[in-house]
Amino acid sequence: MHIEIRGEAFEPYQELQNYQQRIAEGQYGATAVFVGTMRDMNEGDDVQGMSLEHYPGMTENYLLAISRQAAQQWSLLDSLIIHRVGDLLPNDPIVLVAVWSAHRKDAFDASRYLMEELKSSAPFWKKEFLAEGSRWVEHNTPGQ
Amino acid sequence: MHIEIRGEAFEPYQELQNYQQRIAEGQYGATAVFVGTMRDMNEGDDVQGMSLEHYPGMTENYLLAISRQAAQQWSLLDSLIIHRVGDLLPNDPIVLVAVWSAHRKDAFDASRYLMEELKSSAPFWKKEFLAEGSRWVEHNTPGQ
Amino acid sequence: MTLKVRFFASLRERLRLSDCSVPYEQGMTVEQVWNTVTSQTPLPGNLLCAVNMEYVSLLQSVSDGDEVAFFPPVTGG
Amino acid sequence: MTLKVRFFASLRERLRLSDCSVPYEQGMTVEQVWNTVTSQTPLPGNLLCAVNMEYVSLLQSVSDGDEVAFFPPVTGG
Repeated sequence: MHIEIRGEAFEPYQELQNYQQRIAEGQYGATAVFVGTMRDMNEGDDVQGMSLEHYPGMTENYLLAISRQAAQQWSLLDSLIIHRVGDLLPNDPIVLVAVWSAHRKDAFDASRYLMEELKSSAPFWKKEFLAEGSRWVEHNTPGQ
Repeated sequence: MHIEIRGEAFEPYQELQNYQQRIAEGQYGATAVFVGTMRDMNEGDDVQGMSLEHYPGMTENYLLAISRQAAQQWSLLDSLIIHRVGDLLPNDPIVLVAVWSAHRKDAFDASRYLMEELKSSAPFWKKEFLAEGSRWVEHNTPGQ
Repeated sequence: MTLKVRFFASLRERLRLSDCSVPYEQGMTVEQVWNTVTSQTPLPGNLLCAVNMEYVSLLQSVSDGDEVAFFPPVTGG
Repeated sequence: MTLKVRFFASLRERLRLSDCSVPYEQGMTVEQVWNTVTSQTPLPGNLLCAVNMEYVSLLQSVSDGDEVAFFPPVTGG
């Protein structure tokens, strides 16, 4: 189980290849992954960039708490969350959530749970930069 | 939209990096991925290897049909399915399913739909090799 | 006037038959194809059938030149 | 006898205040901390609050030395 706040751009599939090496071979039959990526459009406006703020300390605590909750609720072998902060450009990965389990039901359920908990309550805030200036994103798109 | 039956081992995260280059940058906000991997144990027995048979022609038709169905049912930018056939060893990737969309609900729903349709009806058959001999797998673990 | 018939996986091994051709008869169903090819072997309970690579029921009628396939429950993914 | 108070994101910009200290008083609630720091600024409808990095309600009482944080709805992921 690992969570990380990342200040620089990251390549999610490279992170997965690296992280997966620590998980016992032959144990996991199912890996469910979600990657959130910055779009160049939101609410009908062109977005040129984004700044992601977080609450250092509380954010890490919260991501660890939901990872532990998922590990209690489902039969998981491992989980990984990486979340960007700082200045992003369109197409930059924002978040990576991955879960490894023996069977797919646990992996699917747990990865979605982690994303919904993260989106609804992890202390991150997005500020978008448009041609006309900047604005704080007020709410997320519903996930379920 | 791409589906592929692969006769040799593949690295799913490398495939994703390569495939994703063809999708328009800045369009996708959500990528949901499932990787099925061969375990070294099934139904309480050590499994040393596996042979995956398919129905050439029908398997490809079926995977394309469910990809098209998913694209009708959800708002997707692209999807990718790669499935191994032939001789596998424990820890070898069996299947990769990935879906790209603007928002996470579509990606989560469509990736799970594709896996459930694939597991329930795509014409693949697993034969396991144990220390004592071989056996055909009779049914899959439920996914929902 | 023939049908191509194919068997897969455990069924192929059990019948020791991968594929064969049988004469087509007007109004023939998938079940009749099974009976002809297997010399009336009892139908396995969980048998799956396809005609021209599309799932069908045992009662489906076939046409001359069709490819008829029989196989056990699938276990991919 | 002080509390550390922090503000984030749009709230930090609107109040032009990132963090500050306020004197702790016995039995103080999170809402009273807000009123003290912001000079009775009306509570935003969708305000979130945390004490020592755990979500709490406005009615939660605080202890000396606590870190109290106020922020708008979160939008990560």
